Amino acid sequence: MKRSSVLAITSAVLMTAAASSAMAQAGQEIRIVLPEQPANLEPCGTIITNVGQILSQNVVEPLTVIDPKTGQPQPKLATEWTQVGPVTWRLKLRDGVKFQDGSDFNAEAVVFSINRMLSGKITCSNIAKFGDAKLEVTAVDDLTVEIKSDKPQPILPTLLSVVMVVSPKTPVDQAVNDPVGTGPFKLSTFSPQTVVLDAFDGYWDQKPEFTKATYVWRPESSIRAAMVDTGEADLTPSIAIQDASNPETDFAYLNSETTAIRIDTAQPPLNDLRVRKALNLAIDWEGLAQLFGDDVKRASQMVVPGINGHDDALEAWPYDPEEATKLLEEAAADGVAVDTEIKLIGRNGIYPNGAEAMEAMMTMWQAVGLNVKLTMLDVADWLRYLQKPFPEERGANLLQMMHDNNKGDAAFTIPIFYRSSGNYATLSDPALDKEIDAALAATGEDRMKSFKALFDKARKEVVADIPMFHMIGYTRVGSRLDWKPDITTNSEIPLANIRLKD
Amino acid sequence: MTIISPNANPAAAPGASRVLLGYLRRDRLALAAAVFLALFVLAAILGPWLVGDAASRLGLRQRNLAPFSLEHSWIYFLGADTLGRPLLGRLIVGAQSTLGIAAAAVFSSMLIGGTLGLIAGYSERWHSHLILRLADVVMSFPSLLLALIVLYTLGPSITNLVIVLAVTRMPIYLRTARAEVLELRERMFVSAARSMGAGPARILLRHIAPLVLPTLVTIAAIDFATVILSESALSFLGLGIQPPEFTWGAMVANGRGYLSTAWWIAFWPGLAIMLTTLSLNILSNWARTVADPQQRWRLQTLRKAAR
Amino acid sequence: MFSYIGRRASHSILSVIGLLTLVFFLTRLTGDPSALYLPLDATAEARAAFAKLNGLDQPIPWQFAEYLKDLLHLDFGQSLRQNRSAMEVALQAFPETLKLAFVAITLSTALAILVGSLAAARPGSLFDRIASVTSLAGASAPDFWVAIVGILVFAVGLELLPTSGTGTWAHWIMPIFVLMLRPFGLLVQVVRSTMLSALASPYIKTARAKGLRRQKIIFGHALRNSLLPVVTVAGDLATSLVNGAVVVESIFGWPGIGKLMIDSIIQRDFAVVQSTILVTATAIFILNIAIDLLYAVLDPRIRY
Amino acid sequence: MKSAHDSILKGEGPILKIEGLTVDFLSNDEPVRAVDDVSFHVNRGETLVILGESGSGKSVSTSTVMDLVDCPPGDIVGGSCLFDGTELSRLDAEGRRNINGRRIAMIFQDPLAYLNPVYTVGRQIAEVFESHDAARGKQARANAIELLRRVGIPEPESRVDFYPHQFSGGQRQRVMIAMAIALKPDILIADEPTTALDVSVQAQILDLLRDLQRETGMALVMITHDLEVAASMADRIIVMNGGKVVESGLAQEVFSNPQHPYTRRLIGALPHGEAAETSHRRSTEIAGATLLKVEHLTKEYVLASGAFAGKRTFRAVDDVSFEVRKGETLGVVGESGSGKSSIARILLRLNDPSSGQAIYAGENIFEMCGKRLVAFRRKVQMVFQDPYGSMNPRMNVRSIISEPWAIHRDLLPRSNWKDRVAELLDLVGLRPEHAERYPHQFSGGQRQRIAIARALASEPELIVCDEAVSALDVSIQAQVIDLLADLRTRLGLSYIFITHDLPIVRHFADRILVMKQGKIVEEGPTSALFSAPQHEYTQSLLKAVPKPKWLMSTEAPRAVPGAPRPERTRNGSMAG
Repeated sequence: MKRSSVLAITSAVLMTAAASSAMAQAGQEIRIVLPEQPANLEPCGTIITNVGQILSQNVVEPLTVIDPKTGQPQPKLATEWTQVGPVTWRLKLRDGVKFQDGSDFNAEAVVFSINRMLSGKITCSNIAKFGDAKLEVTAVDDLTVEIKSDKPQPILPTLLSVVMVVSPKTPVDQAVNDPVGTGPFKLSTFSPQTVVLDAFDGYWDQKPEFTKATYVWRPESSIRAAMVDTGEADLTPSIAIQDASNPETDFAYLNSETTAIRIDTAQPPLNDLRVRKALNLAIDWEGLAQLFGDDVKRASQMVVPGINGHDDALEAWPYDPEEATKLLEEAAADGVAVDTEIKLIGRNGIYPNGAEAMEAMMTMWQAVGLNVKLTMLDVADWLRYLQKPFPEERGANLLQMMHDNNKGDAAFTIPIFYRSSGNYATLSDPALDKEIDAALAATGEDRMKSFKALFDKARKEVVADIPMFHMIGYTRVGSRLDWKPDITTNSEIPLANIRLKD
Repeated sequence: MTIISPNANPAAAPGASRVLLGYLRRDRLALAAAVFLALFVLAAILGPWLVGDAASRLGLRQRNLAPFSLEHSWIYFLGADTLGRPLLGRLIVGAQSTLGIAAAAVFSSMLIGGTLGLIAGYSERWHSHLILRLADVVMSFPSLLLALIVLYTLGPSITNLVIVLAVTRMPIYLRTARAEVLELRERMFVSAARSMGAGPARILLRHIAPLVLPTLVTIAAIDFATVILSESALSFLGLGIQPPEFTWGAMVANGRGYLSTAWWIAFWPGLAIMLTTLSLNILSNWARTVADPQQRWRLQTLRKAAR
Repeated sequence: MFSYIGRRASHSILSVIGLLTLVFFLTRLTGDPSALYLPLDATAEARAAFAKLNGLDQPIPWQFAEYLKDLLHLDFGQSLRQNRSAMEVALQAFPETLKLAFVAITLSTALAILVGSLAAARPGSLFDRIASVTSLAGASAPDFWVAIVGILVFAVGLELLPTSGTGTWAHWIMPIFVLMLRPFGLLVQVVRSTMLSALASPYIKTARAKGLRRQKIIFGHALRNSLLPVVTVAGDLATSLVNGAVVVESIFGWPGIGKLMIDSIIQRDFAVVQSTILVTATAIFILNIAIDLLYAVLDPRIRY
Repeated sequence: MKSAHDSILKGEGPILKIEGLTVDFLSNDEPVRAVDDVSFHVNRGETLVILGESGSGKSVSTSTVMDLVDCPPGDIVGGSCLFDGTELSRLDAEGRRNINGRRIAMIFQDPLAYLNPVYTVGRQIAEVFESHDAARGKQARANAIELLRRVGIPEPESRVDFYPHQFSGGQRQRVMIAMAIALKPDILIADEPTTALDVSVQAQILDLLRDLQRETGMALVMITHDLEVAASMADRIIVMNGGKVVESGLAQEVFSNPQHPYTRRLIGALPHGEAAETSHRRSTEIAGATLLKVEHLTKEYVLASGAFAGKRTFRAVDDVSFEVRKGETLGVVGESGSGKSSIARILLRLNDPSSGQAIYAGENIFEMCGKRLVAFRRKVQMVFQDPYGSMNPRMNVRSIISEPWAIHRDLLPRSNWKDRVAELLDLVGLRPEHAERYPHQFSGGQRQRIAIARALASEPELIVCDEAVSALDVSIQAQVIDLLADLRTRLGLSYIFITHDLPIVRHFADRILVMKQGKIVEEGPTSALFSAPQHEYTQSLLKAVPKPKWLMSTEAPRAVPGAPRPERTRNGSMAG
């Protein structure tokens, strides 16, 4: 115990020394300030924002990357892919790639990486994207891999964007904090203050302009913004809207997140369609949008534009308090207990101004005569309401939620929310289930049309939720950098894409 | 050096409150503090009646309205918050929950801690050791963890927040009360009562507790300030009071993100907290002077004899 | 004296064991960590696997027995979040907090003694009033508010100091300042009032009758006797700082144990919560014993 | 004595001359006049005693001389203090400093409080040299050791590094004296220097002061309330009452022929010596039935037990046996630490004995519990030394007196309480309207009356008085003792009267036990014990009572300076 504390002190001293010497050679160094400390640097957790923003495409690289504009997978470590059977995909791998520890990148390494994710011996967040799929990976030759699954995986190349390839020397049964990948940077230090990445000389692609990247973290948005202002940092991926005050440095980007309120359709009076409609109509959407900035998009469905299945033509609910009152009166006349207390369950820190939005919405619903009471919960507490099995005796409730579908396909949205088996679904409609199953099995144009029809139905006939906005993120980028955020910024900040202004 | 001539009849005490008022007038700072506190307490009592529901009325189109403009009604004089609600109104309504929570927390921790301290100080049996160990445990138990546990298991509510704050402050009263009892129980009048046959309950309640109380009340005054501050720190960490309930501390915590763009949102509640705690501290200083026979003259008129 | 330390230490060990037990069971009431460690769309099997992997599928008393067994081997468990030994995580963060707390308490005590005794030397003077009110005002503001305003003014506005972080001496100024506010304010009051009563005590009359110089009376005799209550209060304040200056650490990005604790609590990283509490509680108990021993140094009448 | 007369004869002016000194203490109310137009003077080498009871202004007037009165709240209304030709009130701070400690020194009543607890005595003595630039460092320390030797501290080389609490009460006063005489001042002001001390220690300190005065030729201003001390020290005396000087003159004249009624009352209150034998305060008849029988009472305290210290025990009460008969006053006499108060506390079951038994009404007190103990406590009451301390300051007189009835519910129905309180107040010489007031509003004597009323409330058979009058002024002592004697006669009470004060016990007790170090060394009827003390210790106690100065021959054998009789030393571990 004693020795490790000595070690800790020594390392802390060394760290400070490192930090101050780093200050001296700015120019080739980029400093990024994140909102949160990455808890660990396990490559299998890159879908966690603060891990992905450091590791993804910098230290470790995936097999494919998603084009932020089209949502389509693009080559990275896999150069091409073909579906060779109903449940089999074959990948060609990039040649001449080396890991930072000197090992060769080859089919074996890919097999190793995927098996490591699947092993269950480490906590792997990324694998969750595959759902309950069973995969079998085999090396065909040195640069070819075949992936077999138990059922058809039409969007496997998209999914491969979360498969981070790690050196075969990585422990199989232990999550790591010293990842070794093929990216342009290798991990130098990881301390409670900073993560430092150094350029990897043996990188296969074009070398980035920076030789060193330092990541620090501050929870307060205003301080992150200030740090970029004062030149202590070059970039911060996310600041609050009120801090995005300088058009020169602050950029907005649609961040693939859609905010909504889920209506518990199983609980009276929310099982009445008129009440659910009234809930949607009672909100002053334009006023509420003030909280999230001018650039937010009013949402009519749970996926952002550009996702396969998004219906551009679908109109969002308008603000019509008279209509809402009328609907409620009708319902009341039919004996619906519209004055039942409805719990509005919010989550602390779910998104910027989330609590304010809940307060505002509560007030608006109260204004049309609904008895809504807000409760703000801690994440773990809130999760009990989000996921099945829901708590007994939960009563009529509305749940604040945020959905992030950055996988390009509505299949990652519709079944969870609207199929009776869906993890978040409060609905139980066998007819709707059938429609959903049909849509999921479809491909191409058919698939898109079916998804659109489903979103249409969800918005107009089912009304199981109150879609709010497609959210906007704000980044502050130091004036010496030439870089713009995009829809992937929430999950990765590839340093290779950042250029210095001259 | 008080002079009581042996045969003089004891003087009748003049009205105690009048004397205190006189002492207060002599210390202008304490007087100002008392006036401030009285105002805040008044606001807490009359607030809801005065402001009505204006404090929660949305004004999404006048978000972050700047202060000192008279275009809107008086209630917007100090500006509006992130949802366009009038800050002045919210300050007034927030006074009730802020002061109420602090008062309830301080009172219950004083009651519980004081009682346990009395027992731990008077008895030397196993339970007094248990109480002391308990105090140790509570003292080193992180208040944040307690807050989270209570928040999770009992749900967010004002009562539960009061529980958290009361439990964390309790050891101070316990230790003080115990220390006082250890001293008081050796005093002659306790021996006298025991020799007359008084039981432990009577001695504790009738003889010791009334003498411990003033010390505890003095601590409570300072602690009141501490509790308001810890409550706001809990809000800062997201473990404090949850919307739609609010206190000054929560207002500061919510407005902190706007300090560079709309300073007034966090400034006014911060100022209210500061004035309250400052006033309490000044008043408790004053009370200490009043209670100390060696210092009390500083607050007296010191009328000189005619020469 | 050794028997006193021994007795105190055994009490402390009892308290630490009680504390750990309490923490163990109470934290388990705050929900299932798997909900936080796996993505929202993770499958039920994945959750079960996670629970099994981390031993969370066992009944809680069983988990506690396991924990105690491991404790005997000085194994404090593995951090769920950080892929490391929980005790290593706690011990890495603790010195950072200790540094801050030490500097803040030492500085504020020293300053408070100076300001407080000068104020007590001339009670009611202008200096006394200004010193009392400003020190109290500093102690009366919410610390996070002062911290953020400080950053906006000194780092962003005047560009005199870095906003946050660690490294150069300049990085210390604001965190220390914010941390000092409350201890300083309270200690000035304590010093002032104990000095006032010390100055009214009989031995000061003796010193005056001996014809000592005024400075000698104030700083030599009165102050020396006022130190005991000051040490008591300073010790209490140090205790609260050792427990983590959460707000300051979190705003200034200081990787201390307070921030670690709140993060671990919110993330339900139970092993780390237990280890940080073990570390801070031990430190607090050691601190308390040290303060008791300091009493004996300061006051020859106290012997254990 | 000779030198005093010499200086007067030589016609030198007085070294200190106080003229028309008037001091007020200010508060919210009318200013309280502590010293009212006081004039006196002190000649070189003489001893002036200022005699007065508490509140007479005797200390304030000398504190004013030393500039120790804080203004405010003090207010020097007028008067002059002329020291060796210098008007003290006109001096600046540095000028004052040059006089305090160097030319006028002062010692106080309670040396434990007046010595700084956190510094060694050596340091505190050396400080005097250093702050007056008389010596520093090693030299100052050597001087301190020399002074300690002079005032009779054994082993001064090692004890110079002791802290005040490690000395006994008498030694602490010696240390104070050492500090005061360090720079050979012209005047030493001694403010009640022996009041808290045992009578034998008091004699030693007084001897030391006299010796030092002879050696250095300094003037001594001694403030006391104790007539015997005053008589044994004074060349001249002034008597103060209510802030005024009521009488002054040569000591012998004032004592033998007091002019002012106050002085007369003071001197006549409790006559000393043989006159006490004719006191009407002893009981006239003793019924003879044994009320309480104490057998082999022993109380041990464990002093230290640690890993290294081993167990050491201290016997506070050592195999004590005695009995108290109905209607009798049993005096228990002893110096501090003799175990007399321990006996009181044990008999009242406030502490438990180590062994022995006490039979009260056929039952062993120490085996009583529950109801029986409560019943016993009703029958035996205690009156404490400090009446103020023995009453809850938050309770008014009525609740204080009626507390026994609140405890023993069957004693008196609540409806009768008010009347009974009035009766009891009347019985002890207070007025019924006093019932609504609080203890702090009464004088010391009045408080002791309240305490007695409270003791009477439960209709006891035996009252244990633990130094019940020791803290009171002499005139009040007489009143309280008269009251106790009267009550005994009227109510048939018995008393155990514990005191260190021989003259008082001689007035009041029928039988006396003399205690020393926990043991009874002598026991007998009062007259016999005083006229023919058997035990050596009793004899020394009686001898230690100060004799008037004018009755002492200057050639009388004295203790050799520097080698006083050894005192009991309270070592640190015991005190702490």
